[in-house]
Amino acid sequence: MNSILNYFKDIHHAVSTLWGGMRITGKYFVSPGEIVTHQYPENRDTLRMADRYKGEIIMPHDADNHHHCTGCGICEMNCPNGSIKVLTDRLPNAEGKMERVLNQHIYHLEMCTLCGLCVKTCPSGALAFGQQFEHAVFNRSKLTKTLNQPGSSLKKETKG
Amino acid sequence: MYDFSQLTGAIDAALHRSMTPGWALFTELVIIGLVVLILYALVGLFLVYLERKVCAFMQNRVGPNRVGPYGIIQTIADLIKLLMKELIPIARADKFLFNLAPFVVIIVSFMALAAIPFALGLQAIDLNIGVLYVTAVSSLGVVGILLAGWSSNSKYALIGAMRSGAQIVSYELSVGLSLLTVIVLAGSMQLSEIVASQADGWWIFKGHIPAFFAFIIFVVASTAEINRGPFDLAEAESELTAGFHTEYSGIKFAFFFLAEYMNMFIVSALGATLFLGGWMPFHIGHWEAFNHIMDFIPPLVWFLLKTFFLIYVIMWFKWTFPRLRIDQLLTLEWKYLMPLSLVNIVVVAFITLMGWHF
Amino acid sequence: MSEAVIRDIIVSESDDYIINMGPQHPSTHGVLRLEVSLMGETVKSVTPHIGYIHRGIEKMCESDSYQQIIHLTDRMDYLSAHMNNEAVCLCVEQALQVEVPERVKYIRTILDELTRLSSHQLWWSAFGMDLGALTTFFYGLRDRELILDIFEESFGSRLLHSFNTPGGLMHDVHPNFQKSVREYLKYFRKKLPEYKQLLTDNVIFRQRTEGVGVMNREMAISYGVTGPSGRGSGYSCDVRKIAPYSAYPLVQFEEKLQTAGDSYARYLVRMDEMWESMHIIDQLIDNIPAGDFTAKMKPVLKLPPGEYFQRVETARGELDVYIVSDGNKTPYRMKFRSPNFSNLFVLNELSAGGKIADLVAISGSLDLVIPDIDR
Amino acid sequence: MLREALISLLKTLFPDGQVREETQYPELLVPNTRWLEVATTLRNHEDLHLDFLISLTAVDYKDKFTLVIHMESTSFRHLLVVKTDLNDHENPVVDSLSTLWPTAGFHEREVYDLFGIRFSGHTDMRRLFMEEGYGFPLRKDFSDESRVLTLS
Repeated sequence: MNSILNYFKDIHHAVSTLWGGMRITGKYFVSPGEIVTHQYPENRDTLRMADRYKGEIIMPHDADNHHHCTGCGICEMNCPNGSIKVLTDRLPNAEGKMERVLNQHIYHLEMCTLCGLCVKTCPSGALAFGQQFEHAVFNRSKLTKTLNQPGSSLKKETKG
Repeated sequence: MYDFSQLTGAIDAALHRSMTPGWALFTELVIIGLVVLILYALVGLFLVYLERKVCAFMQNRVGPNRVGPYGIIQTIADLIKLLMKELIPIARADKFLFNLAPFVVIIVSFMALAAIPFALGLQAIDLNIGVLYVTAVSSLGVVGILLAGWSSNSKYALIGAMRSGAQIVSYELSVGLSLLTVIVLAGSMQLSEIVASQADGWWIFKGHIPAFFAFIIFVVASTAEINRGPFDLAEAESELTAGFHTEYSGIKFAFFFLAEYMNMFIVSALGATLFLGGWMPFHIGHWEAFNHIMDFIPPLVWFLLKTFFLIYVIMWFKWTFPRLRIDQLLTLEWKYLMPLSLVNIVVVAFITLMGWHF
Repeated sequence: MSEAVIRDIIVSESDDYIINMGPQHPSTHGVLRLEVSLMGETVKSVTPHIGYIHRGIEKMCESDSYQQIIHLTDRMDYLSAHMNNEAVCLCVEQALQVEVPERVKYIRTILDELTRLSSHQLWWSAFGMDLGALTTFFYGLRDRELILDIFEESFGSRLLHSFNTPGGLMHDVHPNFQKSVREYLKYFRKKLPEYKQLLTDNVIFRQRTEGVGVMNREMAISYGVTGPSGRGSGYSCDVRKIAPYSAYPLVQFEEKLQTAGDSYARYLVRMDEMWESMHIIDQLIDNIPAGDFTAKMKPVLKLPPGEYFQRVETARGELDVYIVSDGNKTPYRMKFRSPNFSNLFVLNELSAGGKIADLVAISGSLDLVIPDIDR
Repeated sequence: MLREALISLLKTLFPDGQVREETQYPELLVPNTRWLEVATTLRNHEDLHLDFLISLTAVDYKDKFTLVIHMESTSFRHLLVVKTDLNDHENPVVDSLSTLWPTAGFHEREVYDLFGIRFSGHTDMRRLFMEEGYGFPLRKDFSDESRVLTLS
């Protein structure tokens, strides 16, 4: 007799657990407040990424087109993927002494894994993380960027 | 209550006046064919859209909302996409059977749609063996699936087809037996007769306990028969990528896709007609005022309300439960649903004999 | 390559009914090819073919400095990226006898547990989806998304944040890190019981997983199956208990064990571990000591010649880092004992004789991450 | 089992092996001819009971290979490192431990694939990642044609 009893008992148990699961999906069906979808292309102007977001490496320039990169190449040595190439040339500075000046700071975004070693090890803090994340391009050459803007120069530290 | 047979009678009389009886019959058949075709496309596309919206709301998503207002035209866009897709010929596949399979599946669900009573007199064909006709036709669907599985020369498809063959054949029993309960109660297999007999109350209430059990068994077994919900083993994407319609592309895949949704509509329409009183409004005993208000809602709307409620329940199953394994699925049928429906038949026969139903 | 070689790779010489699950397959969570030989529905044998995502991490480590290796170990088991990095950092710090500030230990342990929580959430959603409950995927990832927002707020990237560096952390956590973690714990404590109601108690799910892929304790030990998969068969292998590191000695938590050894037991271990992780974070989040976030380290690290070994508990088992150093700035040989490598090869033993659906349930319950297997 | 007791037991059991204590975990260096025999006693000895093979790997010291095993006992919780030197650098062969630990079989297949060390008595001595005929990548003298990686 008890085999028939627990035959119906496990039917009852089965139906109650199934109903428990259906209650959850039913609850979410009637609660649109829980919808988490972001309408991405439409909310583009209101979308603000976290301020520490690592989108790409940039070289911040101040108002009068100065940057902090002295062309030392420490970032190039520290980069595990070889995605930074610093081109420098020797030019006489104000006092006539030959000095190393940054020509081009080439950054290959397609090889960079955003590990952050270049930003951390740069002695003069010239590199920073940009928040731009839309990097899709149609040919790869566009991914090779020159970080220092044309006509920019090293920001002279005013001594004393 | 508007009787559609006046409208159909008027059309019939007009046709007979204007042309010879042979031609009149021919044009009538063409009209009915067109109407059912349009109904087929409309309901199919709407169901696909409804499923994606219901599933999205259950998963905290919004669902299609880009193509047209609230994404209504999304399914039409999908259909056009599928139409434009290239039909990839499968190497060493049995060409004739491979192309025949989708048509078998579509035609079967088309034929079953003809016998459903949408409203008083609005029925393509009112056979006096209506229920037998529908179950017989819908069991042909498994032939199309087996054909598709075998002829696409892919291991996944074959396994998927074998699974769904075993599944549909074994669940025919419980569906048939649960429909039998209402036939015993109503005394006739003619669908319009069954709906007429529910004028004073739906069978699920009048038949009290056995009808309620039969209704539950019917819903579970018919979900299994249309390969949906926790029983979608035929196209279990996590095991067999896409089961029997893996190799199909373009419009042939669209046929399978649409046929699955139409089967869902037919099964819930059948359930609504037999258990929930088809297009009969919801009356409670002698509350004249309440019943009078209920009559304001036209019978066609009543029918669609009940059918879409059942469709919602079937979708609710699919998006909540994990999938059953093939042997558990068959044990559920042979060890649980079959005995219950047999006992149910005996109980309902006894009750109708003694006249204890309302 | 000669015809025979190709033949040997693709189909071994047997007339069984062989289907290939993978390398591109919804339920293998990555590029793993399972060559399944079937007899009707039942599985006769499963031969995993790996190597599709072999990047040669151990070879690359031999030409990278110790700070540069961190961005490689991130990409091994990407779901427990933080624990992989921590293993390398602890090994280097132990070799240089560097004492890491208390604040770093606390933050590292909190991040360990947050990563374990997010990894278990993704496992739960993918496991539900494999068995057919597609809605679990969205619930699991909805809650996991909030953890990734916490990571993004503090470290800038969601999953592979290379935040650890030998000697401490790359930079300090965001000021409202503690506040967002507390809020998240309050939110997720309400959602976890729903997971239980939706899947754990579900009778179809229990039928699909109970008694499927039974692994007893001896088989777990001899196959080296560690982590929640091993603990499902009663083998207590939690490195946080055996060899505690970072702030684990200061925390009270139990090691969740089950004895049945089937897929359902492995499932229950991971569900309990989610509660344990939240319990651990509770004990740590309120009293993170102040202090700087890294010890004083020279820019170029040269490990004294010798061999160093560090054991860490990732979300999937025991990850060990074995460094052989000959004194210059790159390691001479670096070996990672990855948990998934041993967990994978027990698959054949467990799924022989079962159905195809069981194979999917078992590989889901073993929670395999394929880049960790190939390295 | 305490470290000193373990070390003294090892010395008594394996007189011809050298035991080093100054390292992080006790190390045992055994001649490669008695490799399988030593491993069997380590696994089945009731005081040692080293039944959990953590990892089996090899290190290429340019003139010789060293096979390194880390083993732990699940009952006594002590960890032991066992090493052996294979002086034949061209095609080194050593006994396989897959009969003692099934997991050793797969570690050995990986070591064979990356180092070229063959294991006699192994049931399925096939490479794990690459096909036959490809070089052995983790050897120090391995040079890949595509020159992606130049060893410093």
